[in-house]
Amino acid sequence: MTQTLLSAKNVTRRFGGLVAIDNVSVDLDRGQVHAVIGTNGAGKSTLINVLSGEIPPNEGSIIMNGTDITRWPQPNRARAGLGRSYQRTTIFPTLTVHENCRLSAQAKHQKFWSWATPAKNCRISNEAADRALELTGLAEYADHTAGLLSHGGKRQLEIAMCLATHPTVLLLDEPLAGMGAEETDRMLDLLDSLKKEHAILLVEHDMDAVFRISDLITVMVNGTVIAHGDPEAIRTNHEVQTAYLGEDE
Amino acid sequence: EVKVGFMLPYSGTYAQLGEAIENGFKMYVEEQGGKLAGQEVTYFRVDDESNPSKGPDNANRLIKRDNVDILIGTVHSGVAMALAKAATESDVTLIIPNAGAVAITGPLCSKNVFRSSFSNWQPGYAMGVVAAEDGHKKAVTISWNYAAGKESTDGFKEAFEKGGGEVVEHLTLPFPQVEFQPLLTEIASIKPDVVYTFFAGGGAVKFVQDYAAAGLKDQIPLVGAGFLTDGTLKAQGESAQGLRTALHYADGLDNELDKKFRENYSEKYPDLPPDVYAVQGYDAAQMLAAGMEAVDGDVSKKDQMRDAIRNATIKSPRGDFTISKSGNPVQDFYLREVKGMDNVPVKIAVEDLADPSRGCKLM
Amino acid sequence: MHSSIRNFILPLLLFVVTALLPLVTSEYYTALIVKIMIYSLFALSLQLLVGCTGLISLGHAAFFGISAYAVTLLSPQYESGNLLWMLPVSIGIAMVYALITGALSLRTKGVYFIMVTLAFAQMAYYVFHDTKIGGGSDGIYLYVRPEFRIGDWVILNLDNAYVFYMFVLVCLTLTWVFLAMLMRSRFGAALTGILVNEQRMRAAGFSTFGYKLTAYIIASGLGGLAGILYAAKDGYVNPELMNWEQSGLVLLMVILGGMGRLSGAVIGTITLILLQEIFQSQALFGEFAVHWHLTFGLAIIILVALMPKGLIGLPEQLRARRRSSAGSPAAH
Amino acid sequence: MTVLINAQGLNTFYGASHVLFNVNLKIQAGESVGLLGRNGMGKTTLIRTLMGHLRPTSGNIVIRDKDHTRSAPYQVAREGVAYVPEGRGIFPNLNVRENLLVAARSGVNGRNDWNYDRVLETFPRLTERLGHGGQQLSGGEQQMLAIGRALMTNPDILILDEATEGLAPLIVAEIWRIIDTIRKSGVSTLIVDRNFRKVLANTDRCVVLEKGVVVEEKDSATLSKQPELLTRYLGV
Amino acid sequence: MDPVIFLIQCLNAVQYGLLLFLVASGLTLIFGIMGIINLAHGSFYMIGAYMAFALGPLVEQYVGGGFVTTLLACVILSAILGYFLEWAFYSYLYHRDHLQQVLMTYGLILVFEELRSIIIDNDVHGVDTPSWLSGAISLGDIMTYPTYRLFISVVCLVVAGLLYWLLTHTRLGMMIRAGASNRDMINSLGIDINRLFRIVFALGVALAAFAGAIAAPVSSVYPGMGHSILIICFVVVVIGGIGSIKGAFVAAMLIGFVDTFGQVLFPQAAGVLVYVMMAAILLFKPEGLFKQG
Ligand SMILES: Nc1ncnc2c1ncn2[C@@H]1O[C@H](COP(=O)(O)OP(=O)(O)OP(=O)(O)O)[C@@H](O)[C@H]1O
Ligand SMILES: Nc1ncnc2c1ncn2[C@@H]1O[C@H](COP(=O)(O)OP(=O)(O)OP(=O)(O)O)[C@@H](O)[C@H]1O
Ligand SMILES: [Mg+2]
Ligand SMILES: [Mg+2]
Repeated sequence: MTQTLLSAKNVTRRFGGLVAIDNVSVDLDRGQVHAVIGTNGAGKSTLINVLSGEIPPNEGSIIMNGTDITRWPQPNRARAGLGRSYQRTTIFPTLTVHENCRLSAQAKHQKFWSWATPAKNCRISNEAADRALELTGLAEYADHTAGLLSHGGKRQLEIAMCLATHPTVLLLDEPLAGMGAEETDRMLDLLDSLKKEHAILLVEHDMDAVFRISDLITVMVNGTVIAHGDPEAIRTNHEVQTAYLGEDE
Repeated sequence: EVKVGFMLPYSGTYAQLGEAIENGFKMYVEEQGGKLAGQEVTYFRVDDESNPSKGPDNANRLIKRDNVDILIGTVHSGVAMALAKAATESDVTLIIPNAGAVAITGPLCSKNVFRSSFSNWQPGYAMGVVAAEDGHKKAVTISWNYAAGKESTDGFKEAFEKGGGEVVEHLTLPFPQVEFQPLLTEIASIKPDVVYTFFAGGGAVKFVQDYAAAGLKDQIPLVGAGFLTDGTLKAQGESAQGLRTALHYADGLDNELDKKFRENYSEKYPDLPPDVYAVQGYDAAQMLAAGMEAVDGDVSKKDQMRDAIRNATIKSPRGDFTISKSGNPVQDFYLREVKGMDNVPVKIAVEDLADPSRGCKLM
Repeated sequence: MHSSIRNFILPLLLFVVTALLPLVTSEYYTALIVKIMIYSLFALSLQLLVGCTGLISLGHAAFFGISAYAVTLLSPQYESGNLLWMLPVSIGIAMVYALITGALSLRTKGVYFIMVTLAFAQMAYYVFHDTKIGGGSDGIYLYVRPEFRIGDWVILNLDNAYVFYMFVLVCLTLTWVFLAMLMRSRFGAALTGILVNEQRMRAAGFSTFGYKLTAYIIASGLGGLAGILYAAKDGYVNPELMNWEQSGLVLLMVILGGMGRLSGAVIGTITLILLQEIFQSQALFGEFAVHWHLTFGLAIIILVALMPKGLIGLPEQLRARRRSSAGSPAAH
Repeated sequence: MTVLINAQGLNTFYGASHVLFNVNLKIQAGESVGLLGRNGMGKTTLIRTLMGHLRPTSGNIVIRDKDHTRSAPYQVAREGVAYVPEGRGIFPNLNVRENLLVAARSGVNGRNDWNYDRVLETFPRLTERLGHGGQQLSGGEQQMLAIGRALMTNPDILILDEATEGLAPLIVAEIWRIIDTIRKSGVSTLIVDRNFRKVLANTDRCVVLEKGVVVEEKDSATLSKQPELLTRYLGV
Repeated sequence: MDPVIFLIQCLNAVQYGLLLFLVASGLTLIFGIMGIINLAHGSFYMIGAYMAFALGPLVEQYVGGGFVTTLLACVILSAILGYFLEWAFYSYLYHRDHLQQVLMTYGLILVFEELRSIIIDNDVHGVDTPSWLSGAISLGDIMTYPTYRLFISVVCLVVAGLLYWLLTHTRLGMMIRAGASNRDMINSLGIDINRLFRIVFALGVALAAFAGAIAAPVSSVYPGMGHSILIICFVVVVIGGIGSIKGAFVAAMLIGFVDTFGQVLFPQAAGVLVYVMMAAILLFKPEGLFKQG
């Protein structure tokens, strides 16, 4: 009884003459980690951008919980439960780590007419922020200025901010990049625990991690899907090996 | 002791004019031995930057901070508006040594405000009379799209059409743009008998040069309010030769007072020409003197002093003039022609020309 | 205890002292303080855009001027207009202009935004400069200061200098309090987020356009309020009030004071106006006062050179210098 | 063997926070050194200090017998030190071709092993994108470009800070192969990478940083046989 | 409009556009490419014009050269001035907020204007057209067109071409653009960015001054002349798309046409037309016509 939370149907996106994603369809189900892997420039980030509403697709449609959201602007999709992280760290560098998360969490409770109450007293947002920091292991850095974190720290914060909005669908663009071995482990455990309640799209180049955690894998090359299946099928797929994985070491 | 406050442009486009006005004023006072009606004169000065939005504050520097008795200012019409308002509110006597905004001695006139110069309407009207007399029938006027330009060309139009001509087109360009070429082309396509223009300073220099360079000068006579060729001849060079303009002053008037004035001024300020601005400053001092004489130097008798100024006849280098009820000079306007570095008088265009001061309740 | 002094007692004291100042200073300095307060209000409104939301506008004077003109044109010629309705209407006109131009200009970013706001302000400028609506380039008078009244009952007569002074002071204080609360609220937090990283805000679920437009309209309304006060102060309005140089001036005040903090706008305003005042003073500089642009310009250059974070950053800067004498990132 | 870089007793601060504590680092010509440590331990800080982007409060940096403690980055770079920064530092407003050409320079003793064509041969993917702006590249493409650009300066030592981040496995393998070739051609390398196994396999020697202190400095081969140390310092 | 007049107006438009481009080209370099918001650009234009006015007689007297020598002297002196200013003032601002530059350059405007008033004076001055260029070509039946204006146009085209080539086809151009987007990185590649920027800045100042000097015979020199040109230059750069020489060129031409025909066809709205056009363009192309990269 899987429940499809988000699906892309025959999505195409072009940049000028370049077809960044070509007729791609994916389904994200609750309880699954769906990994999208593929060569550099294959269009994985573009896919996430299209799903999250950052850029519109040229063709195809995007359905969330049965609603066609193709024309929705990004903020509306986010409020409907679509959370994303960026491949290139996108945080609020001048705010503290905690504020970064609180601000993200606040998106669900904007109430911008309530000008009398200070934002920092918003209990729900604070709790969401605390929890996100706890989960990503940043709790001890809560009061640090985000821009002064090390690269790895910023990458963790990137995920924490995504979690703070309580999304139901997570679109993670290379969440493990820049993280050390220990943090990687923690993150994988976290994804594992999140997947019961969420649908997760994972774009990642760390193959150990991908094979360890994902339930389904889609492989893209030059904008098109060349393979789709469970990890074992992908691992042994010859085409994938020559195009992406390289011969087993 | 009487405190005189100069609110004049000491920086920016009009700085030169501000300096000339102050020099003229001070020269008259010094000729009287540094005193007017027996009172020692002390000066305060504020740079108005020709910026109307700072006008009220600058005016208040003199009125409220320095507590001056008399205000002298200024060149820019918008700033003069602000100054007139502030002066009226505090009931300080103001003598405007240049700005020609018609409204100040028109609908906004006030018993404490005088002008030692002209209203924008006046030179335009005078020139219009001459242009019609010369038999021109079809005229084009051109100026910046601002109040002063409009007022001047309106004056021209009034007289010119009264004399049987017609102003077929009023061309404008946005202030302070100086790209005249398109409008010159437009003039060439209309082919009027005469072109009347109101420009001053840098704009005047460039317009006259461009007009000549476009080859129009020999085809269509260019006339204007006197500022077109006042203080700008050196920069305009050859291109201004022979231009005819109307103003209440000219170089080399047949008048003893003027000769003496020019001699003294050139001696005192060898770098600066004895121009109309210096005369206006000089006469502002004369107007003040006339008022103060009447009250024996007691400037607190404001009403008496002002009445005296209104009734005075000023013996000016430009020729004698009186002052209208609205506070504007009633004076002769000369037709001048540029010869060398001088605006030589040709004839009197209109004698004792008074601004109609429409809308002024004092009239 | 300590923070309550800082947050409550100190401002109150400041308010009281300022309120009492006209009793001891001369008429001129009272007028100067009024001018500073009006410009502070104006700068505060711009700070909301520039320092708090990251929207650098070079057309803010448009709203200042539009409201100033509105209140002047709405006033009957020879009697006192009633601010009770003129104030909201004049501010409203500026806000409507802000709604239209803001909705359009917010499509652009960065320098392009700067220039589009400039363009819209220049449009307003030329409308008043080149047409007869408001007396053209010469401007028009507001003959009688407006007042607040209900029926025949005059609540506040701004013609009284002290009443006017207090009215300006109260407007400034309320604006400050309003903006301070605004910036602490969720709305303000969202603006800060937009300032720092708009992309992320959208990804989190904030419709940033609406926020920016709201901020733009609020700022314009407050700028308009400053314009109304200005018109009431001098009784004279001129198109130059909405020229880009006026917009630039208030922007300079914000930058000089320091961006992002409300106090920055006020400190910047005070400094800039006082510097002008000092360098123009014949009493201090004698004949050289004529060349005050030179000294004023040099003073600005020196201030910028010495204070990377604006005037409000100064205490912090000094503390930092004392703490670590060396070991900062190499300045290349 | 000559010493290429010799840093002694480096202490570096960010404002008031002390990040590097008496760090010593010596790199010989042709030697390959790995820099290991968890997130936030100061690896990048050390590299930026060496490059001259940060100025140490004490200690000194000698490159090729010349003191470069107070040098600007371009002076360090001219000693044949090439740098691929964390986050890549692509010029967004230049296209791929320009990004490469702007860096082109011959090495310290006139070496010219790397040129435009060879870089493109190494990263064929870039060939397809020559006219595109740096901003429009995918993450991995940017990474290739950053490495290619560093090579265009014909360096004697290549500093790679997380150079394989965001690259597809095939490319990563390729990059390690290139690093290996570069290394074999006598160019020194200083490598920071999250894949410590690869670092250990591709370097002669490793330095482990913890909280800004050098806690271990060993032959890579030796270190890889001591999993307890790796667990302690890297948490694996 | 009759066709001859129409053609003459087109010529006017092109010529005005070219002159605008020349003045704006230095700004494109400093603002568009180096990313410095330099309000003092108008002052450099003014300085160039006044140099042409003040140096002309001196050059004639001591060096014996004519107009071209004067131009050369202006360019060299202003480049030195630019180099010095960058070192003394601007180099501190790169790692600061962009808006601080605005403040500093505003201070510089005031200083330059006042120095101009102290050193020269506040008068309006004309600068003579060199005799070998003082002829005119006749247009239509009563108009003529000064040769000197054509000369300016040719010079503008040459400068436009050179600048385009310099920025897009030379390594120096790449370095400048790269340095503007990431100073640290270009530094890490072994390029002395400080000196490079100093040179570029000097070049930008020299361009502005050159524009002022070459335009002086047609525009005359007067206080505040730099002021009025500044905003329109920013408009040119922004409409064209920041950092694009081609864009600046097209934008200058557009403004030339809009302004010329605006004055003739819609005189009442002439003042706002340029701004209306800018707003319209930016609303449809929020990054200008030819945004770089
Ligand atoms: N804004 C853009 N304009 C033009 N081309 C773009 C743009 N964004 C991406 N591209 C191109 O589209 C293709 C797909 O890019 P995308 O970022 O989706 O790749 P990716 O699969 O995420 O790669 P990587 O694993 O390297 O991050 C790339 O060739 C890229 O250069
Ligand atoms: N600009 C800065 N200002 C203040 N502190 C900083 C700054 N940059 C980094 N830090 C701090 O310095 C420490 C070392 O950071 P550094 O970037 O050198 O770590 P790293 O070892 O490279 O980590 P990573 O593997 O995550 O890249 C961290 O605690 C970080 O928070
Ligand atoms: Mg990607
Ligand atoms: Mg690092």
